[in-house]
Amino acid sequence: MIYNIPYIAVVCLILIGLYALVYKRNLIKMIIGITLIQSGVNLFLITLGYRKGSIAPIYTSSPGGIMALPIPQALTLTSIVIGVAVLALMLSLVIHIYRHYGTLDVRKIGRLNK
Amino acid sequence: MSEMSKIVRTITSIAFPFAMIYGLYVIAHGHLTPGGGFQGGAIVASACVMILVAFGSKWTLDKIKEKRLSVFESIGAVAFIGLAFLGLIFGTVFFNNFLVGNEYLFGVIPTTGVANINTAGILPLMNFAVGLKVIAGLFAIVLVMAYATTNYKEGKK
Amino acid sequence: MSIPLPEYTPALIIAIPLLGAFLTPLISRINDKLRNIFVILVLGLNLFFVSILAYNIFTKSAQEPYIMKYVFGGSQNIDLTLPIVRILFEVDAMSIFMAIIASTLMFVAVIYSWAFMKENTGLDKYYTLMLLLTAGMLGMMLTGDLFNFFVFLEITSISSAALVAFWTHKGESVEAGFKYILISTIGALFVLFAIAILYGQYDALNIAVLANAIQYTFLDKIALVLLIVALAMKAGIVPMHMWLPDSYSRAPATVTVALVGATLASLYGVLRVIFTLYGNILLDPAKFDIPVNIFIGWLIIPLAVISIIVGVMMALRQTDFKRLIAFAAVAEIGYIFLAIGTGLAAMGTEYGRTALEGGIFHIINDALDVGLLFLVAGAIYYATKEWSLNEMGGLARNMKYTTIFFIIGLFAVAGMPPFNGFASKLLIYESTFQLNPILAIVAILCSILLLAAFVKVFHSAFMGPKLPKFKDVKEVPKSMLFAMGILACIIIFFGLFPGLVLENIVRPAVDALLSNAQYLSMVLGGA
Amino acid sequence: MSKRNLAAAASLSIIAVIFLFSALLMHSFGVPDESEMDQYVIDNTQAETGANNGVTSVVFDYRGFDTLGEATVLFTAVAGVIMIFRRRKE
Repeated sequence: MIYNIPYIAVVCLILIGLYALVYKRNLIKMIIGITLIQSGVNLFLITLGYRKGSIAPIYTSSPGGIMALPIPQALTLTSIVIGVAVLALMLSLVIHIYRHYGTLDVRKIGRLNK
Repeated sequence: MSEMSKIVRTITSIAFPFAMIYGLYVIAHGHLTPGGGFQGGAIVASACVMILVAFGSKWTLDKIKEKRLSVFESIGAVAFIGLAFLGLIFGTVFFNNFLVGNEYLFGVIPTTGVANINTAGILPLMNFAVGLKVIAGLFAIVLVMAYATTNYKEGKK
Repeated sequence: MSIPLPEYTPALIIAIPLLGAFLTPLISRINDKLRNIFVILVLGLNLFFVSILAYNIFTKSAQEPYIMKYVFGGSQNIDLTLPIVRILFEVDAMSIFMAIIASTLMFVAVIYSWAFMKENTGLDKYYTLMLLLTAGMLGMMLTGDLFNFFVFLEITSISSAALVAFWTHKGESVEAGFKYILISTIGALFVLFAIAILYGQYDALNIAVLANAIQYTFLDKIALVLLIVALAMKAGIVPMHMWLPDSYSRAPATVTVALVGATLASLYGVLRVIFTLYGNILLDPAKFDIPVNIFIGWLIIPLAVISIIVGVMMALRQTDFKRLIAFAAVAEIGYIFLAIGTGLAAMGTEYGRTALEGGIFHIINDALDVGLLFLVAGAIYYATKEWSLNEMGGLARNMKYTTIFFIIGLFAVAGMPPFNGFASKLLIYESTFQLNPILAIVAILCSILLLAAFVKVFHSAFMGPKLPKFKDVKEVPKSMLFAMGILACIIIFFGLFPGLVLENIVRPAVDALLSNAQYLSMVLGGA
Repeated sequence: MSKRNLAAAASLSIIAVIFLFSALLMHSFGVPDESEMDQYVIDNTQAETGANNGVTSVVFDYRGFDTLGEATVLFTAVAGVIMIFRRRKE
């Protein structure tokens, strides 16, 4: 059970992100929440690929021995790039929202809309 | 973003080539060492962003327009998908690594422990295509966002 | 009887719009008109390939379920002694059924864009994003790899969020775009989390391999719930529907039509997860002590009924034309989910199958009807620059064709007899009545109320005296009429020959969903 | 605390309990239950793709189509951001 601490860290990251999404009213803070969930999931993927005492799956000047699983690392790479793309689009939308409404508070934006 | 002080600008000009070379190294050796097109592209793009931060968005936008970056990105993407199509033409399957096995161009089968750059088939080429794409793409995003926020602060709206 | 096609056609279906999207920024530097022609050509070519592939697959799967496989980068003959590392495309009747819907909608939307979007700036990026959205949706539908599904899901959501915010000078559009990307990102992250859980247990990403290996442990249940919740959220089911009316009504009409396709792609994800990924458990209730299928079916049914009721009730109250249609779309999604839930709860019986047939048939009808109505709303906006129903009136005199198209869409979406909506809704009523009569009664009542909502629109926008400020309103350009005409023709065809469609297109799709054992053996059984 | 906040807190805590419970059920850290697919990649990366770097061989060869999708995501984001910040003719 002690070996499951990395997974618990993953769950904590995801929960903090969800907390920020549910309770925070500032758009930037909500985006930070999403980034936290993203990091949690990425950490989870990387964690899945670790084998005890393993080295990176690279043969160039490798000392030999068992290697970590390469596929989770590749998946994490993909998901990080996707995260960057989503983050860029969300931040640019927030810039525009701020231009239109002059605020980042969700409640005020909703009220102005009506 | 406006221009920063002269000290920052000078240091940036000195550091820029090193960051650039490091990024290109990571791209070129993607099939041998940790790294690859995405990682190296991100390093080069951050070097470019460093220039943007030091010299201001207006100066940078005078040097390079986001439209041109967008074209570069398209070229990188077309090169990438073109390599995939070449796999279809030469190797009968989409995304086939058709260069593995020939002795001249990136086709050598590597041995453990030795770093031979002439290996891995189309992987190095794909690394370069993706690298170009990532450099242009990330820099374009930051450039456009920086320019947009600058204009707003000056009250133009 | 099938038309000979190269074996790499599934890859080509994704590669054509992608290559088109990468080339569009280069071509639009030459000429705007050339770019429009190029984009229409690309999507037309894509539709052509999809149709021929669909024809092949439907003819082959008329006798028995048939799956077309394509392995990326390796040998096409899968060696079963080795694990499947490479990405596979697994195209069966269900996926190609959805692909037809998506590519038809996008083709129509792009033709319509020619005149509709003419006066906007930033059109090269607009067309690029439309092509990317096509590629994303088709990728979601054709892929046989879970992580690949996630990647295409993200392409779809990013491009549609950017397109929703296309009119950046309107605060509401930007806000709707932000809402959309927030919801889709959360959904996509949950999907990724579920994929990671499955990967961690079985060390596989291929849907067929996973479906074969799944043991239905506690972690599998968590993954199932995460996948269904995330994808249903993206499909716009109540209580996670609030993003849908906003983004549907604030986006340009062409984008809304594309969004209908994107929503249905998420719905396809739900179907795939339930019937293929977890098909071993859900399709074969005898295998396990607990009847899981009934549990999940009855979990979906109340949500579906609430979606129908909320959608119809909100539609009755709207004064904004596009928002009204958007709530009607929520109700339509509710009908589809009602059919799926009924099919699950009554798995194995005759009417359970009928329910699924109705649901699958309703997917294509929903896409056509709602798409046509959004295009009509866009045409009215193009002519009058007005969204509000209170400001409109007497448009029937000046816009004859648009009025005819609106009447077709109205009757189709409300499920009136000579049109396609009737055929599928009848199947849904029939089967839900056998499960529980109250459900069927609620569904029929809501359908009538939906008709009332649209008749109200018809009355206030098209009938009545000619308003002085709309004196100079002209009929919309021919390309827009042509685009609406395509959808209207398909609707009338489907309405006149529902049996033909049901027999040749819907039945193979339902067979493909239900024949899980064949799916696994055809993917994993080599050759 | 309003009703809405309470409901949110309740659902969050339910999610927390379920997730933590499933974290305990995962295989022990560093000892994957199954690793057949990854072991295949590790064993065959040099012969099949000619790359010394296992991760790169997965990214560009075995799962190259994913990478195409990933590059497309980035392309989409760039197109979207440039479109959002386009200069309008007023």
